[in-house]
Amino acid sequence: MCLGIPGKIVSIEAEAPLRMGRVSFGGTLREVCLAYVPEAQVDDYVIVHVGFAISTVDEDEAQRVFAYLDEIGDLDELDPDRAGGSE
Amino acid sequence: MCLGIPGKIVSIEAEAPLRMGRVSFGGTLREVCLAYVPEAQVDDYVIVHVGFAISTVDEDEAQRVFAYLDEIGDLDELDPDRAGGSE
Amino acid sequence: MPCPLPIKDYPRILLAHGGGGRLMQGLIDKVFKTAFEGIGLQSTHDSAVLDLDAGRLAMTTDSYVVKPLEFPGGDIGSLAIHGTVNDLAMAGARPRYLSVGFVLEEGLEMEKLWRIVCSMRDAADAAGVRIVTGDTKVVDRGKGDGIYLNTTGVGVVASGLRVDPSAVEAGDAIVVSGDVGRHGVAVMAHREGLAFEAPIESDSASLVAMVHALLDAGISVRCLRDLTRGGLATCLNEIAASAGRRIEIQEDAVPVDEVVRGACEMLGLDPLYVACEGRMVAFVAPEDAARAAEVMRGFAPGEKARVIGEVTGDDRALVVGRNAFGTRRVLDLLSGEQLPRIC
Amino acid sequence: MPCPLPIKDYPRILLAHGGGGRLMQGLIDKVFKTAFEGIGLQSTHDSAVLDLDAGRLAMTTDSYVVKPLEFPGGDIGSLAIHGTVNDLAMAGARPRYLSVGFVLEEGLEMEKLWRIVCSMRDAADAAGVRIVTGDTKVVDRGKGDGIYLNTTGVGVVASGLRVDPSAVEAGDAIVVSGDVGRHGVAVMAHREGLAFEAPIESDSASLVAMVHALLDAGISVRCLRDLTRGGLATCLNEIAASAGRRIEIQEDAVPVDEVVRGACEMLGLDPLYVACEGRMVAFVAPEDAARAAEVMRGFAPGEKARVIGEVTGDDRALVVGRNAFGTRRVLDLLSGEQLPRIC
Amino acid sequence: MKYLDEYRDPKAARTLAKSIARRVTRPWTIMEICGGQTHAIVRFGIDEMLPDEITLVHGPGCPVCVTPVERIDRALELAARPGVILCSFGDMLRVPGSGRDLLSVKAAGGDVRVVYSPLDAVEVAEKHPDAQVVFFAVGFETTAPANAMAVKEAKRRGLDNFSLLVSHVLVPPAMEAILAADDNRVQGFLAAGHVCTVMGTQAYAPIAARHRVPIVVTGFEPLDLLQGIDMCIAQLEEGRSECENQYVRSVREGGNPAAMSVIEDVFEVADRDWRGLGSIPTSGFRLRADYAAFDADAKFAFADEPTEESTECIAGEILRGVKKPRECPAFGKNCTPEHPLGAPMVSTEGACAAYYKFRNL
Amino acid sequence: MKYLDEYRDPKAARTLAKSIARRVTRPWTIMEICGGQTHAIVRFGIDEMLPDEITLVHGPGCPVCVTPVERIDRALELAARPGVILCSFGDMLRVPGSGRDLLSVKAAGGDVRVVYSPLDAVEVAEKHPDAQVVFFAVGFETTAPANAMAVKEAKRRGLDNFSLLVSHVLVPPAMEAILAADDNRVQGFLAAGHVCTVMGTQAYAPIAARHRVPIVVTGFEPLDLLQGIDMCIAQLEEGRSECENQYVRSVREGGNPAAMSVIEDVFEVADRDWRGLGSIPTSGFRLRADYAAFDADAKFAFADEPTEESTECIAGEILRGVKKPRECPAFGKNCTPEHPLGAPMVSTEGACAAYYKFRNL
Ligand code: SF4
Ligand code: SF4
Ligand SMILES: [Mg+2]
Ligand SMILES: [Mg+2]
Ligand SMILES: [Mg+2]
Ligand SMILES: [Mg+2]
Ligand SMILES: [Mg+2]
Ligand SMILES: [Mg+2]
Ligand SMILES: [Mg+2]
Ligand SMILES: [Mg+2]
Ligand SMILES: [Mg+2]
Ligand SMILES: [Mg+2]
Repeated sequence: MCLGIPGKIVSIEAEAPLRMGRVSFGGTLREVCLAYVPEAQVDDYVIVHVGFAISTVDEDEAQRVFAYLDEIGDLDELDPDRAGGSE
Repeated sequence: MCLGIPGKIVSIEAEAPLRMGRVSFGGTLREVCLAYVPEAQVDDYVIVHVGFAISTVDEDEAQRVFAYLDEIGDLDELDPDRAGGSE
Repeated sequence: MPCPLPIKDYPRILLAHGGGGRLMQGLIDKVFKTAFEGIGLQSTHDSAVLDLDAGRLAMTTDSYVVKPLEFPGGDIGSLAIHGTVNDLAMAGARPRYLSVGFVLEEGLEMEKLWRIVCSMRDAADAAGVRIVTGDTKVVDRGKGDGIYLNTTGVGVVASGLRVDPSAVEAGDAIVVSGDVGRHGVAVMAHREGLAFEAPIESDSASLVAMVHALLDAGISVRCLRDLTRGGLATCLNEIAASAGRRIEIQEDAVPVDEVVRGACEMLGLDPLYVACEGRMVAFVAPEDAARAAEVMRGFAPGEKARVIGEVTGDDRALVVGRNAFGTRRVLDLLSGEQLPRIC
Repeated sequence: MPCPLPIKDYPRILLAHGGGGRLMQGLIDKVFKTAFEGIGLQSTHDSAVLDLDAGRLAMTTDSYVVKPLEFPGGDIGSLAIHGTVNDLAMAGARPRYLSVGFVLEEGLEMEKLWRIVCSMRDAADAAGVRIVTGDTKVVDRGKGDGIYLNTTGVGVVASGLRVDPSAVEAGDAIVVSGDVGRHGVAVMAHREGLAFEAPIESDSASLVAMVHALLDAGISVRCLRDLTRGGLATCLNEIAASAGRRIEIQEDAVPVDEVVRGACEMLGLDPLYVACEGRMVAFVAPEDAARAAEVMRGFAPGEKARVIGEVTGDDRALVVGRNAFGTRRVLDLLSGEQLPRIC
Repeated sequence: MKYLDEYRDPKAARTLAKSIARRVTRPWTIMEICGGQTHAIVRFGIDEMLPDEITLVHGPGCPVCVTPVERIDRALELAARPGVILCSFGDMLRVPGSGRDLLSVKAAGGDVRVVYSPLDAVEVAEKHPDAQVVFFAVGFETTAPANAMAVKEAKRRGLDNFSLLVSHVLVPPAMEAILAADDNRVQGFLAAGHVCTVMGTQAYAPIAARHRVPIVVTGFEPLDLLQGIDMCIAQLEEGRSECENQYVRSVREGGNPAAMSVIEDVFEVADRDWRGLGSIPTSGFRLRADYAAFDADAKFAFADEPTEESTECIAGEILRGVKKPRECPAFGKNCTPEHPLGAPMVSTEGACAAYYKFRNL
Repeated sequence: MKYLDEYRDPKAARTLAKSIARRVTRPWTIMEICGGQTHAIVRFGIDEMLPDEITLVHGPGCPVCVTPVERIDRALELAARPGVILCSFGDMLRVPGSGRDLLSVKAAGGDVRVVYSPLDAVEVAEKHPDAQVVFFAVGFETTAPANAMAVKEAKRRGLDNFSLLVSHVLVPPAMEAILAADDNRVQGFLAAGHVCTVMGTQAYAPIAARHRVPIVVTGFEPLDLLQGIDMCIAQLEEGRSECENQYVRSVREGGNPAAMSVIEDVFEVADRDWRGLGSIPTSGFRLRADYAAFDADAKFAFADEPTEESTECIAGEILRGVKKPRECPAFGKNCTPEHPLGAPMVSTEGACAAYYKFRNL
């Protein structure tokens, strides 16, 4: 279920009665309902599912996987046995 | 105005509420309203205009032009001057 | 370049633009020919004859949009084969290869499609052509009418042979291969609002064998043309225009079936303008006229072949019908398709 | 003969029967090929190559039903020229002559028709082909979609040249001429219910000059195919099936424009299955791969040409995509057109 | 085909032509009223068989020609409306109103359907209960019984989505109008055989007497026309001005009583405009108040823009036989069958269209 | 594309795969809940990057797969009705009900339209006031805010011709059902990142604890999936069973409050049938009574013929990860993607469809 894709808000077209904006997906533009991301502003990235933004992408949290990778990078040095048994 | 063509009644399909029948025009068949020719029967010829029979062809009267032709045939013998001046 | 048709008159395509008459001629002449000037389409005849390094070929295309898809005496499949091999034959070519383009409407019954492709197969087989390439598109329901077909044909023209309106000469005799108007009446009988019954079959047929019999018999064939939209009168007008000659025919020499006549009288139509799909006219040297008709009568679609008229010395392009009363009328190009008259 | 498609499953034509996938393949194989067995249509490749007494010809046909009629980067007119000259070029032929069949919908704006035939003229001119014969039909309003076009093309094949899937050998390199999916996205942006904006132009283009540059450069070209419905993946599947070879491509080597990617991500589509109208793949001898890409890059529609894969020694017909992670997936034929996903 | 072929016999036609030639001693101008007669005259070249002394003038008896622009414009307006299906006889589709015709409206999306019979339009209404079906009820007396019956039938079937846009005209008042004009040149009439089949012949004797013109009720085949002309010339040469009946196989003196009673039930006489001739008092039919529910003019609101008609067109003079088409400055220039400016160029049997066709013969 | 490309980095992916390989000491079976995750796994070959010890099982999180035949049949019935426009997401069109699918109904004349968003269906309703527009509202928690807003928007616009055919299912009860089965083999879950974006993660900790399974809320890109698996394996190897969140850039613990409050306003929890899994208590949404006017089930009468489903199909066992597609006797014979017998062959990411595609690799 639930194809959700990050896109960048390029404009906010209406606040009321329904918050709507235009979102760019690598240049492809589509009208998207922004009612569920009241905090999102132009240039913010949102996750869009069936024409609705369901969240704003958190820029800091988006880096977390790379922090995790850095940790794992360290694991490269460790031997397989220890990797399995680390706690 | 008023394209009217003789056709032969091949069947009477309904008497009421509206008298309808099938008429053949040299083999081409069409439903025709017979309400205006209450006397017409199968095998009679009727004059049809926009899907309505407007008269039954009178077989005897249909020969009248040929009788007229016979008369005129006699005129053939007469000279042009007399033809113009006949009374 | 602005559109050369005065669009204030007809800013939109009318059905009449496809009716084989003046509006269609205007569309072809003013829009298509103007646009394609210099890159081709200078001939609007049955087939283009092409000079390749490799030899002389004839090429022709037609799309088929008949309704109903299956009708007494044929269907859109056999029609699409006959129409295109006939156009090749009209250039004196031996039809060799066909392409087929299907535009199918979503919702078409598969069984019907199957019957129709089988009918194409049989017709192609009988005409001795191979269907060498094809294409299929499907359009949304309501954006088509079951099946639209395009067949395009390629044939080989014997070297030295020239069968073309430009070969027509004063004195040439005109032979029609059979009775006219059957196809038009057979399909018109199914048109909504006209609903009548015509116990008659379409004339749809391949004329290939008959044409090559004429050529093989040594008949001096100047020009051939199959009768399609617009019927005999339209066809003669096109040739008169191309050849720059006045044509005269004896109207009561043109065979018309009784059922076709009946339908035409009823609707106020002129059978000389009603469509055929398996009839042609041959323009031949006057001394070959009787023999040409004789050869044609040896083939089923030519059974009723008759000499119907001749090309005159008058160079004002015009078609004139003489009747039994010794009077004449101009058989002009119509604006579009004939419409039933009340008057 | 009863209809060989199990009609209990699909008694009617679905849009998917025209979608370039399995259903369409089934229709062609089971209905058309079966019906036409013995009289032709044994090849479903871009063009049929014909042996005439007069020489070797290529012949191809396509009908065009694109919506909207005019789209960023082209229109149905230029598309119909490009599609058909490209199919000829894919057989190694020099396109020479085209036929055009118009099926016009009553109500079409004459001005639009004019723009489109002018666009055809320009495209034909640029591709060096002549439009030698044509046909016009008009269908009732609501029974068409503005314009349906058929173009059928004839070209000449140099003697001895064999450009065909059967010439494909293990080890052959596969070169794609540019980024994929532009045409599909450019027209999809106008589909009702999807309405999005894609600032991108269709890739519609003639590939004729590029193909002949490849041949003239002495590249050992085994097989060429333009990417149309079903995109790159479908095209490779067809060749894999015809050649009886497994094909492997490096997915991230296939150029895809950012806008196309964005539209595909949004709709859940795979760009490898999205339609192109001015892209091709060339199968060439491995030692010629880099040079082939180099030659292509000299032409506008080949600017982004890249080697994307190779033919394997495995004779199980299959297309496999390798990705940057070193893993593989099967790039199978789809059932019909891709539909937007929610999942 | 019986009752057609025998009336097309060439030998008999030549005999009749010879009779006419022998009778005639000086120039006569005869008008055939009916467009159907005109059609047959053109198709069979009847005029070519006549001596030079006789001039045939094509009369106003063609509904395609005489339906006024205002009626056409209303038909166009209705046809263009969403939810309306306009049914019509085929030959009305090419008739221009103010600037366009039904074919163009159809191409632009209007639902326009050709029917053979008004009853077919009733069927359309029954099949499309959600649409308003309007039948464009043009015609002369001959068509009135059919159109009247369509209304009665719609009523019987309880259809509330069927109506007529009526444009019905009558022959005798038009003849009176032609004869009353100062510049009239018509000296004898071939009256319309099918009109008389319906209405009988009684209306014509008073006209013949009052205006001292022979009137011969005539059929539509070559022998009918030639005999009718022969009878008319005989009267002219003999100084008679009677109403005679050539078309005896179809026309009875009292007409068709069943048809007349249905007309009487549904229609009433009204003033009407004629294209090219202008308004003529009591020259047409309208629906009676009882049938107002089936009257498109009452049922729909119309914008009724001012009508646009060519100022160049001299159709009135053409239709009355006063001028020939070649005398019109627009003939063959601005005005052709593809783009007619006026009534006589519209229908294939219109006087201008016929001349246009023959211009090169 | 930002936030996509960086999560598809091959070098980073290999690092994560190496980490997984180093952690793993024995066989583990992990189910990814979401069809979107399955799609990414198949597209990027994630499973090929994993050590043999790890078996990924494709879960039931695909609305295309689990919408019951009875719901499809109602959609088919509505779509076939004159006057009804059925709007749907594209991937529902190929899903067979009892014998046919929406594509076939469309071919037979039904008005079926693909929309990208439920709001597009509201637009269709506004444009076609004479038609009844039904939106086939399938989906999991992620789609519920969109479908709920469509109803509210239709109400705001005063549209009385718009309704939803609701087939909404919920993830946590399905996980419970899978874990409760005697033959369960699933030892860890990748929970559906977008479901949790809407609903938050609180529902999962109790499940993890009660059934002693690690649950990692995971995104949809290769790095997301590999990190999610790595986190899951870490828990398994370490004997932990917690709910962790990998997809932190989108998922907040409390979910999306604005979305949840609109869901709460429009929908209420109800029992639901799942294709292949049968009835699961409190596993879905239905419209609240306040919105009955927008509920197609209440608005229309249905014939509800008995549903027809293959008896050969072992979809239940496949969807729970108990059996492999090759163990199904119909696989690749009666059952292919062109003619699917059961849910897992329907969607491209269905387990059987994925196996079918890869059968020759
Ligand atoms: S030629 Fe045209 S403009 Fe002149 S009178 Fe005739 S219809 Fe009118
Ligand atoms: S292969 Fe088909 S029948 Fe078997 S379990 Fe999968 S979907 Fe069901
Ligand atoms: Mg021809
Ligand atoms: Mg042709
Ligand atoms: Mg032809
Ligand atoms: Mg093709
Ligand atoms: Mg191709
Ligand atoms: Mg092709
Ligand atoms: Mg092509
Ligand atoms: Mg043609
Ligand atoms: Mg009359
Ligand atoms: Mg999800």
